[in-house]
Amino acid sequence: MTRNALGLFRDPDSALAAAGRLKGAGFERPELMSPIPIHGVEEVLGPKKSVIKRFTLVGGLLGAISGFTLAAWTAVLYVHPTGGRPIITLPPFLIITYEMTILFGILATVLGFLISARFPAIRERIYVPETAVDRFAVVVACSSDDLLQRAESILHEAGAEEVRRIAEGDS
Amino acid sequence: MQTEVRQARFADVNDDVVRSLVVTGRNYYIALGIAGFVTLTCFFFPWFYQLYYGIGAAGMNSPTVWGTYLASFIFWIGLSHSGTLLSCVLHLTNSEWRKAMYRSAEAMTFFSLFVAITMVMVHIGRPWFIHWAAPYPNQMGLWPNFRSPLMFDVMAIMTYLTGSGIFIYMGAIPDFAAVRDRTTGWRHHLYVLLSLGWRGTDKEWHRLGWAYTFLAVLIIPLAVSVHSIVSWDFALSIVPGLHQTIFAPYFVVGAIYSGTAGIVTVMFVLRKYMNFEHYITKLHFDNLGKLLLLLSLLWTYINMLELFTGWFSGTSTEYEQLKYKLTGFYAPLYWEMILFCAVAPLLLISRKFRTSFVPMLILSIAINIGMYTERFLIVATTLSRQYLPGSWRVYVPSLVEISILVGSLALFVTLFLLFVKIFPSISIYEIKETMGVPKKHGEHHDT
Amino acid sequence: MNFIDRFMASWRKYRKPGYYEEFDYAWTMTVDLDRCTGCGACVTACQAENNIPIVGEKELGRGREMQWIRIERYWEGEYPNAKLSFIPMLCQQCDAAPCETVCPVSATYHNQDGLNAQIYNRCIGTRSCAVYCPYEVRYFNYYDHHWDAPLEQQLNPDVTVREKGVMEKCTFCVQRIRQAKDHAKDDGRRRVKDGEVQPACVQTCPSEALTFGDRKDANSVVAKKMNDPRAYHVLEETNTLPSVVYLKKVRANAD
Amino acid sequence: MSVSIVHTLRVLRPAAMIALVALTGLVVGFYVNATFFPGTSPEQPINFSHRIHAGENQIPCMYCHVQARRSISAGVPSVNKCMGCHAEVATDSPQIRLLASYFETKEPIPWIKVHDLPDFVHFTHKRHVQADIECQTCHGPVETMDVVSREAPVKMGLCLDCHRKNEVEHGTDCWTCHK
Repeated sequence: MTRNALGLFRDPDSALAAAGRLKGAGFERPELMSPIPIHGVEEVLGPKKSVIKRFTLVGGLLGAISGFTLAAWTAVLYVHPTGGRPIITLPPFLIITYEMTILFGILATVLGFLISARFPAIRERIYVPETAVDRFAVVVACSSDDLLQRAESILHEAGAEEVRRIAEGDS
Repeated sequence: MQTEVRQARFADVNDDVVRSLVVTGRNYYIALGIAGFVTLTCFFFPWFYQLYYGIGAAGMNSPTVWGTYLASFIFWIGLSHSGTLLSCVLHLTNSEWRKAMYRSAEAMTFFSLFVAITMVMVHIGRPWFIHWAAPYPNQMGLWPNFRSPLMFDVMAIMTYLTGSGIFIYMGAIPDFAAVRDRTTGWRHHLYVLLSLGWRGTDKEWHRLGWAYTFLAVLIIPLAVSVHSIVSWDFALSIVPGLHQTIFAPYFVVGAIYSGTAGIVTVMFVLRKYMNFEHYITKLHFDNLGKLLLLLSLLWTYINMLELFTGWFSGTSTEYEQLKYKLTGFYAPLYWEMILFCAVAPLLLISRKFRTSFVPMLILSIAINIGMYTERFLIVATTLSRQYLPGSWRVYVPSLVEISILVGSLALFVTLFLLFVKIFPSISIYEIKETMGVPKKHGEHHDT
Repeated sequence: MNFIDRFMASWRKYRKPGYYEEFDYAWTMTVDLDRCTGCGACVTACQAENNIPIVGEKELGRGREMQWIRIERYWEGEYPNAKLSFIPMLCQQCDAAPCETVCPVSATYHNQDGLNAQIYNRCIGTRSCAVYCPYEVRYFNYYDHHWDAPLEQQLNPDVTVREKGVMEKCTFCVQRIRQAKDHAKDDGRRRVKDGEVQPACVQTCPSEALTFGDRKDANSVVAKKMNDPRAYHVLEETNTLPSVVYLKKVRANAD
Repeated sequence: MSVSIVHTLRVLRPAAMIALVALTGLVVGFYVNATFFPGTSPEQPINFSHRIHAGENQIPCMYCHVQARRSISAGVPSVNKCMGCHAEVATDSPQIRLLASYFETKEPIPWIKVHDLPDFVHFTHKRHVQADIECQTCHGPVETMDVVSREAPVKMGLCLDCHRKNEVEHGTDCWTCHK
């Protein structure tokens, strides 16, 4: 069973430094938890990519297509000539297209966010309530007791205020 | 040590916000009771009366078939314009002062939109068939008419409601998580669901940041489009005084203007009654005041342009329209609007005025009264004077209409009062960001 | 390839203005203002034919009268030298009608006879068509109207009674046009003949100021009247292409 | 410590179950009500059976509903027409005696209209009969019914589908059917 070493820090810089050292020591990518977004994580732990932008783009394109199709197709399905305008009237239909582009873009962004950040959390995940207030935590998964001890010592060295062991799914 | 002080303050933010949600004073219940009662008696009862008897309960007549309901609709849509739009713009430009106020501003957007949609329901003759304006397959094989500016409205407002609802929710996820840890009982379960299991890991922050920024980018053009589309409800007609190219920017500016004034009002109330004096400060009022001044000047400029283009057109209908607006039956209202929205805001030039709370409150309310008048005049002055002089007729709102107007304000207040007890009305994590990040031990001793 | 061709064909088809140049009939009314005496018989006839509610004194005072055709009176000059002129105003059945585009639920649209149709039971009562109409000839049902006994006996079964919250307007007595077409079909004829159908107002007008017919038929009465040099459209500058043609009043001692 | 929404979902399960049951009940109830209690087969003054007349005895529809081919409404036959046969046929049956009593007192039978269209619809039987549309298209299999009920959904969709399929001239123009 995988166990986790956890270090609590009072400031983000020390936490980040500790995470960097752990990574340097060959541990799996440590996880940071914080009450506010920490800047400079990517410099220490490597760049992060998110798929959200692709979701937004695809959603927007899909919205544009479906928006215009909705307007034009439904106008053709039951033809109601109005005001001497063509059945497929471009300027108003482009407005519908515009709105639907944004609507689908927004919905796709949300979907992308939920998928890429793996929400909602169905499986129990490690959490440290102090990090929602004013502590910065570094969590690293260790497969053996040896590694666990090494990780703890690294965390202590980095100036952790408190070091704990947590098992996955422990509540 | 300074770090100690700062860390203590971090916890204070959580305490303050959780307290604002959990601890409920007697005054809150009294306020909620009054607002709910007024909503019931002044909004719902007259509305049911009107549903039973028909739109005839309102004061509308043959040329002026649109009245205060539509004016209220534009007003509420306008009020919705500052919250999310301003929040998005300030988010993208990394403005520090946004962070204390944006949550309640966005809530204002959301609830204004809600009230605006109820105003549409009140406005139309057969609201029980309103679903016909929604595109869905049905046995009649009939679809809404997408050539209609009213359909643009339906699509735009639904998109805006979805967008601003998602935006305010997404920004609040970390706060729900913070509140979740401190609450028990039904509240705990509510916040567990709302926070989706947020843990505040670096990955989650990264994803949230991106998604939030994308939403902001999408919502800014959306918000601009919403009010320009509302203006096209009018500008696409051929009624003199409504058929104006200036209407889209006019409406957008007016919307942001009245919305910003609305934010000032809400800020004042939150600061005073939710004990957020530390977070909502003179700085916010100063900045909002500057914004208001800018918008008031823009608004005045567009109003002058509207008069000018009407005069420059040289057609008899436009002349008549202008003359009626400036000197006719509704002229006192017109000049009241000029006083409240163009002249009075000039006081904002003074920094002392901008940083005094009560005068700002009074001015913000005056601006919104003026802006309501503007919307009323757009409908009333133009429709009562159209092409054929044979059917000119003045329109005066009836008691039912006035009551529903008052009731819609109460409905908004009720919704807002419920909101402040469910949503953290200031953003916990962003307030913390503005407080400064804690530094390493040993660095930055007091200077 | 076939799909693309079909798509392009329908695209071209639907990018053309609907029915704009190819009406089956182009029903037209001419109003000779020289002949109009302002007697109001047309208003009454319309009231009887189309089940138009009687709103009563109080509602009339509040500006909620219902008259699908109304006589507008215009005075020129001061009392001793005052001149009075009348202009009957009814739905102009515009070919480029502003009211049609604005309806969100397609309750009003243009049909193949060049008529501006209003489907009452589709109407949700946004009243935007009345705002967009420059002629102010759309009337809104502010209440559920009722007919005191025995007036309900004279309701026309071919015309529906409108509910509260619904917009209504002149239809050129579509029930009569429908009947005329029905008869033409029964007789095995393809088209309705000129003079075979008349709206109630035209039928009633004692001075024959109003005429009705198909302007596509060059020999019809209306087509001839439209060539009169006095012919004009009301509010022509709004470019609504009305189907009601007015013939200007000519004054003997025009100054 | 760990976090997940599962626990809360578990807590909310009873509430969700109640909501689900209520929703299912509503849907099922609506369906059952619409299917088994349509309210469109009223009890008529005389238990006239279309099954016996149109079904077993093969009397053509137009024999009784004479107006259908030349009028807007199909019309109900006069009591006289009923008596044309029933002066001889099944005179002993209590229902026929009831019919005869209407005939003797010279009163019309207060039939209740089953296939009633809203006031805003213009429909002529004439056009449709002349176009050889089967009565059953809109009225359902009347010849199998003891008590007539509205089986075909006589709604706008039905009219439109048929008008589209048969390419009726201006069949989708609103003013063809609405007045």
